[in-house]
Amino acid sequence: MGTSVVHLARLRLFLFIILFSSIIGQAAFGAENDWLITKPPLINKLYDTPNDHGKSIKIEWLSAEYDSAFIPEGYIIQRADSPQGPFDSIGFVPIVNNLYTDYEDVINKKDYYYRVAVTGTDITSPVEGPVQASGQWFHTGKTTTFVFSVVFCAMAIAILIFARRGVQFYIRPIGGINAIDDAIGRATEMGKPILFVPGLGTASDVATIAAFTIMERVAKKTAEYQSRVIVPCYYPETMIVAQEVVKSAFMDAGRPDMFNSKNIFYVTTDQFPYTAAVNGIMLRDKPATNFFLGKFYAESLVLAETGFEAGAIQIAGTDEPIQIPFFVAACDYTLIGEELYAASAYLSRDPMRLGTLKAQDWGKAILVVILVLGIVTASVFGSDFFIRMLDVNVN
Amino acid sequence: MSFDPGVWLAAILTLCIFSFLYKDNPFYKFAEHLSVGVSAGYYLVVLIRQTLIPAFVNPLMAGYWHVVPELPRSFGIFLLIFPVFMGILLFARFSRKWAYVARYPIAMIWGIGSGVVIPLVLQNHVIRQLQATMVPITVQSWADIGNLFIAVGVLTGLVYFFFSKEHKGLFGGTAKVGIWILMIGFGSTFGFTVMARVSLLIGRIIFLMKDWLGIIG
Amino acid sequence: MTFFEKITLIDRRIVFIVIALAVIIPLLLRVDLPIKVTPEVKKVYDIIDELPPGSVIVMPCEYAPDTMAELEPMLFAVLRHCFRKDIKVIGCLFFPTGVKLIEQEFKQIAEEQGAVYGEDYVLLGYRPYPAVVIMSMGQDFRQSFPEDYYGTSLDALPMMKGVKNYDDTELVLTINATSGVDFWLIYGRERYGFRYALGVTAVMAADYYSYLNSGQVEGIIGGLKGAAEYESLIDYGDLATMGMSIQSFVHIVIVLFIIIGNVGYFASRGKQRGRR
Amino acid sequence: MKRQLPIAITFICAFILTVQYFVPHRSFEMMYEVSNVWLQIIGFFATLLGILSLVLNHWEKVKYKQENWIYSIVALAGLAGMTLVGLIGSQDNPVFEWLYNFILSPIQATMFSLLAFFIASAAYRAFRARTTIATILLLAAIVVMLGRVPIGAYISGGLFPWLADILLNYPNVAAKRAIIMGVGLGAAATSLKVMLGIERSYMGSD
Repeated sequence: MGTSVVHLARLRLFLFIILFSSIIGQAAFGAENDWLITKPPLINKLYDTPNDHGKSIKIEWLSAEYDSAFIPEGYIIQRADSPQGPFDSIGFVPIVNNLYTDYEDVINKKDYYYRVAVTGTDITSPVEGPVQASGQWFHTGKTTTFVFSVVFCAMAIAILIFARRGVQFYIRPIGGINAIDDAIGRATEMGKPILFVPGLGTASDVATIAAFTIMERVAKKTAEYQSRVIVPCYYPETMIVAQEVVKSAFMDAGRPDMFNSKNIFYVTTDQFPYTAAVNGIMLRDKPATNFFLGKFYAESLVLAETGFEAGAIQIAGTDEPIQIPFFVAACDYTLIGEELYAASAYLSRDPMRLGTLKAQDWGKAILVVILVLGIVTASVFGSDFFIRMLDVNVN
Repeated sequence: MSFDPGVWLAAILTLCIFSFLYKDNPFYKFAEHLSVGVSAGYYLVVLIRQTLIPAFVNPLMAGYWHVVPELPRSFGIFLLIFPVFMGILLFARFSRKWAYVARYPIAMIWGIGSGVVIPLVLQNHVIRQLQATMVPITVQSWADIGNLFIAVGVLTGLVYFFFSKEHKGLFGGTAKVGIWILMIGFGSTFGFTVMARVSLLIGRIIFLMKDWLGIIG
Repeated sequence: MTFFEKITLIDRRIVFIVIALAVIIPLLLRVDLPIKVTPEVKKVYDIIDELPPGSVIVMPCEYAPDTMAELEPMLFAVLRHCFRKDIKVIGCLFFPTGVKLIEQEFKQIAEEQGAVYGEDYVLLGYRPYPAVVIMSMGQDFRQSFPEDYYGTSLDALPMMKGVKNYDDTELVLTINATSGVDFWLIYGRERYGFRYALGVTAVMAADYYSYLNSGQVEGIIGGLKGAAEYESLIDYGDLATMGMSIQSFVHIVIVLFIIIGNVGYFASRGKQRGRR
Repeated sequence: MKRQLPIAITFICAFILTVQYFVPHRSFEMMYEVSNVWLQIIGFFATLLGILSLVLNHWEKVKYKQENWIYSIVALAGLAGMTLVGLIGSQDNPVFEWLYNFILSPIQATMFSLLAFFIASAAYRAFRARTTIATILLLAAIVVMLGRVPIGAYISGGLFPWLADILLNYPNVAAKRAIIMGVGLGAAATSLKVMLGIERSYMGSD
């Protein structure tokens, strides 16, 4: 990010210097160098930039040829509203390049004409045009993504329709999920609170959403057993949603009177101060059970080790591959990646939620088939059909 | 030894945090609460200065929202003010009767936040990873054997994450290989991370010993 | 409780103290563990070491404070080597956010080794558009740099006398954390055929090993480890050697703790059940 | 109004933003940009609620002299001080920077560096060869740990660095990819559930 900004800034500056010097240069000794150019540049492609919102045009040309004693600095791209001109200089590219994208106040559905000039000379390419810019309604580079999205959603919706009609799906027991209920029970037996850390994701991060579903379950159980659940939040939005989730769960459990919004609070939106504060809670409130579910980064191990030291049972789950090993090492149960999403469906026992789990499995089955087909065709028949099929071009 | 009060303050706070390694104590509590307060204040200030003022106050003052240049000015301003209304609805939760209207902004946050997810995760997490794994394997070089290994690892890993079938028989065996490969991956990630974490510690200790105490050169 | 049971339950504060000592003691005593030199680092060292005194090399340095931890020790080691052997260095500061940093680093080592600006080293300042600059330097350094970083004419610098373009230099060694590595390769090395070597971060190094086989790159110093190797070659242990020694100690300590834990576990198995 | 409207809002927002991804046309691009700013502005109000919660929680501790109330004063003072200093004066206020550099930044860095200790204690405690899986985990960790430092190369004659590279480049990559692909499908399914109103834990079942 930083680099690209700098890059753009220095490009602008350079452009300015070049434009300025080339104007003076052309006036003073422009024609003097003309004989060194053995062949002027020639525009061979001029077109509306594909897959964008319009307002830009691409120009490609065949390079100029020149005497080796003189290397021109680059090309000046010139644009006009009519083939006769007048031509404005709109951009510069170094001599090694031969592609330019014009973003300079291009208006959609308007004719433009272009030519390419060589710096330090009066040589220009023949005028090309007209060309118009326009916006597209479908990004062709994302076709693969589109197909995958449609297939996946259609499959999921089809399964959901079956689920609604009462078709039962088998889901295998997932390790660690039964432990969730046990852990809640343990905390209530000991008369100690439960700590639920929903991670560093925003309220609408999918990992956090999965955590909310599990939180619902945990809150319901604590309401039934009349114990306390503490939820320290990293984002204020997470706090708001978490309060709603816990409140609803308490209502469902028939104990709205027991709900205390002060147990679900905002800490701070800064990774390590947040970690420091959660550490403090673990050592001072001594929760019997810690849940770390959602998005976690480097703080994962600091939290899990402190929780262990405080003697709590710990259940973790995250979709961050780098952090999983630390949870595996320091927690009693860890939901690995996709298991976090599966757990939220599994715990709810809601046929609709279980249905999407089925769709995930079908998705995996399709992936396995494509993977095998792709490798076999590429290795045995030397065809890269399946590999190319997956090409995505977002630019 | 340093005579800069800033360095002294930083050094003392560093020691306060390190003291946590022994056990929870007043020094740690002090540093913890200080950092929570200061960082929340910092977040608020940054939010006001970097988001609220440029994205909301300035366009409102100018009477023109630059994000929607194509729309009529007054409609643009309406679009700009609309989320303020939604934001205020969040406070409805303090009322017993109207608490449910606070769900509207939450519904919006969820909708907007999870809307872009489907195509993005399918593209970056699924399609690109799948393509990267799909390489021709001719078993002529060590790299080819490595690629074959990756492909087998990915396949067995995916089988491990299969929820519709119990891990038994051949399927269970495959899933078992999957979990082994996951574990090798976890172990190597763990081992790989040690160096980076130790570098951080070296950085802090050099700060204490060099910048503060000046006992090393 | 038996001895073996005890060693499965060492208080973690003891683990912490041992880790802290494993960092502090090598730092205080400056313990330098021997470092095994890899051929790609040795190659860079050999090229410079075999140059006759008075030779000139070009060192484009493109990095900023965020990658300084890995690259600064490299620059220090190479500069020390050059100044000791009376090899003259043309430093190019082509990364805008790192210019000041690298200028200071050159100054620091020059002072330490008694090198004089203009006679032993020259700095060329930042110019935008690296591809064009790199190509123009193949014609004549003065085309893009009539003046050096400090605004002195190149012709007024004694070291630059008779140094026109890459042909008058012996090596281009870039210490680089940017895509500048590719620019020097494509627009420089491929066009003008100079000898080319790299000093890059550990993460980048993995990508450039294939260029070693193809001969486009003659040597690579990769990451803190590479820097430590170079330090050991010039026999001047500094930041990198120290950092690597500390890492070695800490890693060994952790592995020993794992082994102790397992010895205790197997020797006392059956008597107790621990928690995972 | 209580249930249907939120579900409708979620569906419309999510659907438009999903479609938006495939349409480069300006009209959809605009919706994306607008929705981003909306989230930021709603987020600001949420932050006010968050800060309110922070202040009330600590204020209550101070008021009723609950355990550790004295530290709550520190937190409140830090919050008030930083906010005032940050809002008064210019953007690059030197006092604001000083507070950041000498209070916040050392605490962040030191908390982060605690990981060096915790990674050691976790390794010592958790890496016991109890089962096949645990053994695999600990062996891989040891090999990579030793392979990354010079002493590992010495004691093994170059075997550890070689093995570590293999582990990092092959099984590690395979494991990450399998996890990432599973997560991708799981995230897409969760997002679909949100869109269709199946996942609505914030509304309970009333």
